[in-house]
Amino acid sequence: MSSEVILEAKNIYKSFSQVPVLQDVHLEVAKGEVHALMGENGAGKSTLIKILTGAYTKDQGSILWKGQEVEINSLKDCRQLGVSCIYQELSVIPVLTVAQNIYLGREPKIGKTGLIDHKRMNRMTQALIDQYNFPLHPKDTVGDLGIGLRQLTEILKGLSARSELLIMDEPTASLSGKEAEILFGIIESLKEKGFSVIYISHRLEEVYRLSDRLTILRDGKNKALLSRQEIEPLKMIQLMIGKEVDESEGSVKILTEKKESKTALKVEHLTCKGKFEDVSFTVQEGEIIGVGGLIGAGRTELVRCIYGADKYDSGAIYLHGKKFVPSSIRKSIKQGLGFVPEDRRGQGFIPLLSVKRNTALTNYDLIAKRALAITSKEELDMCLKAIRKMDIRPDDPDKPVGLLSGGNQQKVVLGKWLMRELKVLIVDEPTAGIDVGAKDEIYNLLRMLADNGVVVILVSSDLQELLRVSDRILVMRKGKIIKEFSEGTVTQADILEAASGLKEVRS
Amino acid sequence: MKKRLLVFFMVLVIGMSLLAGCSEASRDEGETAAESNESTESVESEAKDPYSDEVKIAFVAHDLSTAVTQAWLEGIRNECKSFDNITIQEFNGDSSAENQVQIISEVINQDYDAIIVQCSDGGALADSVAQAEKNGIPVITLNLDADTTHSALVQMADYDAGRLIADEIAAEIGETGSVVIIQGIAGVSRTDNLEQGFRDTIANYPEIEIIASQAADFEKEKATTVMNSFLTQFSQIDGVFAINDAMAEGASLAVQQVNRLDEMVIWGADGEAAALEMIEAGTLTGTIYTNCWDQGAAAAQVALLMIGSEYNYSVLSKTPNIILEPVIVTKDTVGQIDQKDRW
Amino acid sequence: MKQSTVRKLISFGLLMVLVIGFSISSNYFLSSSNIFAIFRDASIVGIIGVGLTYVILTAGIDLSTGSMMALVGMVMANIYQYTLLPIWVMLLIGIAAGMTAGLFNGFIVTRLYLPEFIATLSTMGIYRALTYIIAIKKNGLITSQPMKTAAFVRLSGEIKGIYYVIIIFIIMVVIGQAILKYTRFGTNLYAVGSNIKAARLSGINTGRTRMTAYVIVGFCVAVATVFQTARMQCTTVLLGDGMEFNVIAAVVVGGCALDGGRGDVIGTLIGALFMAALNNGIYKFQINASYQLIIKGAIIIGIVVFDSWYNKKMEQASASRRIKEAVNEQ
Amino acid sequence: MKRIKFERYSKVLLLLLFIAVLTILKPKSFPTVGNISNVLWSISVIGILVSGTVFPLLLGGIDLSIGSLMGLSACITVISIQKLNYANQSVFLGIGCAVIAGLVVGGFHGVVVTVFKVPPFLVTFATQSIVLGITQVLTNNKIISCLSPKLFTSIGLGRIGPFTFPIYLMLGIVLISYFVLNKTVFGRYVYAVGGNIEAARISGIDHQFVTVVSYMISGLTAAIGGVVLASMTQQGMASTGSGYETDVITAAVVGGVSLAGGEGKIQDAVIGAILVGLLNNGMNLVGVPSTNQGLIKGLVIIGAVALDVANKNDNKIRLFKAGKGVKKDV
Repeated sequence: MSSEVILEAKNIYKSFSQVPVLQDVHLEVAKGEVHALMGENGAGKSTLIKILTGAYTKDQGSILWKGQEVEINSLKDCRQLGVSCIYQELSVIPVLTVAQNIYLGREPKIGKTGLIDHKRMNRMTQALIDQYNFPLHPKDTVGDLGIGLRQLTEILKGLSARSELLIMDEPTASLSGKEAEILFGIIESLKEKGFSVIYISHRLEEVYRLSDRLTILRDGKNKALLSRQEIEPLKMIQLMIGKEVDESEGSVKILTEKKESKTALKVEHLTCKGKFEDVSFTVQEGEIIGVGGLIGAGRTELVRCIYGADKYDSGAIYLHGKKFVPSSIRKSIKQGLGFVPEDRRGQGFIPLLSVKRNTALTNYDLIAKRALAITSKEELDMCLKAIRKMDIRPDDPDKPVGLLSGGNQQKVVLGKWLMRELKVLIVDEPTAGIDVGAKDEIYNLLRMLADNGVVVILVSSDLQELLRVSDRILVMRKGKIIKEFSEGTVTQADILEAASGLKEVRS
Repeated sequence: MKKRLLVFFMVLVIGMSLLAGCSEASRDEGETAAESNESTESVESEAKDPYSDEVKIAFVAHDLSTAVTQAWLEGIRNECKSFDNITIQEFNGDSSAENQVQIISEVINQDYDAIIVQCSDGGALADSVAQAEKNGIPVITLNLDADTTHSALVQMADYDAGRLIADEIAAEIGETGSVVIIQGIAGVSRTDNLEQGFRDTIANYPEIEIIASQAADFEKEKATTVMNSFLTQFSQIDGVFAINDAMAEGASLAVQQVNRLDEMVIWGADGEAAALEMIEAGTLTGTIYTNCWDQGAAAAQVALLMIGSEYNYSVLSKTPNIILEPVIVTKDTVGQIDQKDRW
Repeated sequence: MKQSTVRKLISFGLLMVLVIGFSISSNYFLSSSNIFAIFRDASIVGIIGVGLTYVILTAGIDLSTGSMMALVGMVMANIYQYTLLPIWVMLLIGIAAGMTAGLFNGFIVTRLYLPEFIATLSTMGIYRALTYIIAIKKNGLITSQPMKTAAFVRLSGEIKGIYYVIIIFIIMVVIGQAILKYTRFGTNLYAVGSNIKAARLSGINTGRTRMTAYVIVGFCVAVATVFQTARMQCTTVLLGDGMEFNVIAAVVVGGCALDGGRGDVIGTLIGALFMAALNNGIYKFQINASYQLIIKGAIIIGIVVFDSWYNKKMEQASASRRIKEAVNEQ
Repeated sequence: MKRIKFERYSKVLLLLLFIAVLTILKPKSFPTVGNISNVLWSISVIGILVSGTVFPLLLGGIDLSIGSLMGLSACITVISIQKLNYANQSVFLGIGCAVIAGLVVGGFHGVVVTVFKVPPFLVTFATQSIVLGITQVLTNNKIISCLSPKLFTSIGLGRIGPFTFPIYLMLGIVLISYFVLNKTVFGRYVYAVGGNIEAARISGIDHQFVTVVSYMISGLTAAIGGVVLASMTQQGMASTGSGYETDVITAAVVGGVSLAGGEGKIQDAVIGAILVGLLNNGMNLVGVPSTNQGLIKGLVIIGAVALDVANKNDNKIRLFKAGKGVKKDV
């Protein structure tokens, strides 16, 4: 591996509203290496990337490109340098063909005329495709392709722009295994061709397989820089999690089988083709059950089906012994289910509406009405109650939720469920992108609910969170429950191993 | 890239201008297309017998939904209903000249035997009408003329009607005071003439002043709004002249709103049933009545005559003009108009 | 087969059904003269449609085309009336006027961030009013302005029954389609309409793209006006009244999606012909004019409903493909 | 925060400013009870309509069909009165039928929009001409004048105190609409669905039901407006109320209702209606010929909306990092 350094980020500092997210972070990528970037959610990975691609501006520090210092203030800048980023939310244009997407904005022309030379463009694309042997065809309309191929199109776009550094943020998150395989092959071939890749992923086995070096961030600080030889799964896990495997701070937990209280929720052979398969589990009253796994393991899909937001193909759900068919969300809510969605901004709340309106949204059946008119006092009281319970700041009931901080937005989303008699509360990544303070409050809240006999289903990619909050932990992988931790000692490492299928890699 | 586009367009433009002929064009009406049509040898249509052969007559209205056009249509139908060899087809111009142009070329295509048309715009339809005549289809215009010689124009009195109304109003308000006009859609020749006639005559009464005029597009509702604003603008209005009855009715409504009916006289024109009713009720002062059924019938008769005769418009030097006699209608005389003559 | 192609074939099929249906029921319909008449009627709407296609591709809309016609017409009329400039200069100025009007629309939409609908709704009123203001008046009364010079009127002429306007229409369709498929600008239109954020990420100047689209509409309207007025040998203040809706209808029937990114000029050509044939046929059938409105409306609803259904089907298809993949490997 | 405050009152300020200007310009004729009652009378119909059409607008939809729907209801009413030779009870029957018609058409819109996922613009755009056609067939294109019974004519012309009846009717309907939007669960749901349909769905709101009902409400008010208009003009014709849709939507948008949905207040919309009404009235008073009024009107609208947009923009961007809301170009 040549030692020529292509990109170097030195002493990067960044903080949002006095909350430091990056402190003195270093990143160094050599030519022709795949450099993995790891860390738990909120470790500052994506912030770092956003700085490298010019989406954010760094507070301090310097970025060196092939030795000389550069300022990256926009995507254009970073493209001109030869850095291209493959986004999680794809930035290809569905109605255009692969070729058109790749050469968008720099189409080859016929001689002096302004006319696009489609033949040549397709040929050039074909050449690229052959060069990196992607399973693409220049004339395909991107809209008809699966996510995987769309992503490849985007990668190809990056390559065609003579990028020397590709940044891939969780590229396999939404890929099927086959697609992922293809991607790995491609990354390896790129490596041989001397391209550098910054590879961000939770999936240990991928990192294990692909990366030459590995930078681990934790709480916005560099934790370690491992070379290929040093990359050793358990070590990685420990570094990421931060603690040696000791008894402290919920990096480890002794789960004890709850003494037989009655089963509240029972799920049998629930299947939704292509998303999850034959999922069965039971939860007891007052139990917090954690669902771990990597992104795309089918956790969100599962809970959405249980809540009734999506339809499942086969299987059955029993609520307190009675068969429960989540035919409509309204019905589920009546039955005492609550749901805090993963995509808070997109599905959690209505940005333009006030805290009051948002908290009341699901609860108008509880608010007394006088001749159809909502008694605004009760509505207000409900909101104030929520604000008190959740300690929402600022405590202004009329403030549009869109203007609150992430943490307080989530508090509003949660708060509305506290206003009613819950049997089951499903929370999906409840603390993603939320400051520590708010996290704790939310954890306590979940516990409090559980103590009042509510079943809490917690879907989370944050291992610490899982361990700390849940009484029992299910781990999903590729749409199946592959492990259940119900008693005895369990460490974050155990969960991560199970989730990432590390054992398979090892064996 | 934008520039290059512009180049494309310019090429196009040049292309068209070539078609147009880049020569300095003389603008005198001497060698204009419409007229040159006339001078060309026209197709001789071998005369049909309108009372036995299959005959199709097209009625192209400016806006089919007005009382007047409906009355005309009925008039035409009644005139022809005794002959079952004649079919009448109405077309709606939706108050747009373009539509009428399209319709007429359509009608020519289907070789109808005669066209009765109320031209939304004389200039706009000149060519179409000429084309029709050239193809041996006699064209009879109703009220709204076309700027080219054709078989006949059957119209209500316009200029003279304007004069009559002016004199009436002058008499009623004692030859002194202020008058407002509610206009129709600008650019419609007949109503323009009507207004012209009115203005010219009022000019003879130095004491009478036309203090304002606003367009209400022949619509009752609009007229109400316009009248409202007049009423608030001017403390003193003695006479209102609305170019058609619909607008007169609207104006009257507005005046009733503020109970100033006794202050002023309100005149319309056309004489549709509703207006006559209002005159009887005293909410409208007067109008010029023309029997639109007769007018329609007249048009139909001329059409049949032209179909039957072997000569055509090319022998005409100017369009023969059939003017229906205007009848002044006021509260006293309204009774004379028989119920069955009310359209 | 590509979705857009399928969609086009369908609208073309509808057109054929119409044609066959009418030609069976009316012996005039297939007469060459009538075919040309249909094309002629389609041309004006179609020429404007070419431009509007661009705007709708960017997920915009333009309601001001009708009034724009009147304005352009009246500008030319003034030149005709008060100057002795050669006709082709008059045409150029008319076209310039049209493009300026388009530019104004574009400005409001892309610089003042007004919603397209409301923006062009206001300019619709503005242009009409301007027309009245600059209209030529004889003793205070607006009159229609004849433009009878042979040089100008010749534009409404024909060679062997094929009117010039048809030829221009075809030329513009060809060029319009070429711009869509063979220029960067064309590609950008699709990009902007289909995913404006991605377009921006790819460094496309979305503002300028949308602006240009509006200018092109202006240009097309101007061209259409030239031929419309040449045919009528005059212009009126009411010119193009309600035209905007016919054009939108034609474009939509031609398969453009109002949410942008789908459709092209060929589709619009078909759409325009479809509408013209419909009118023409309805005249033949001597159906009461009122039913025309009903039929047209029904057809539009039918087509848009079909569109959304068809698109959903397409998405489901690709989704199920992915699911199969996923299932296979499990 | 200050901005938002200003936003809340900007409409009222604008209104006051307007009144001030007119009073200064026309101290004698403008600030008179007669004139005020005139202004209110002429805006009463728009007021009635906007208080219903605001529902689809808040959903991010639009309803272009209200104009022709007014025509339909007007004609239905007048016809049934005529059929039952002007008896009093016939009025109730007529209004009943009209209202039903309105609800049916509205319901149709709702269903097509929410079930088939068709852009509301197109659906209502199509039904606009369908309804117009039906009305023309119904009346076979005649104007049906209807000068009695008193019960009917007094709907539009009757006076209570200084003002005519429609004003009170308008106030009543506005109040009801205000009540529904701000006091009832349904109102809450409308805002929720308009603001973020997915979140609304997750919260167990039946967005399809909300949509359908909203469009029905819009149809309902259109029907009522039609009846009022019929009684004002003492006649029914197919073209009654044509073009009202633009006035109404304009009023709403000027009143700060966002076409993207989710925000806007009925009271502001009504203020918008009053602004438009005053604008017309003012131009008449100052003596701007009606043909030229479009210019000023258009410019004022553009100005008002542009200000509004600019005002909201920075909030908006904070609100939707997701990208919904005002299109912003680079």
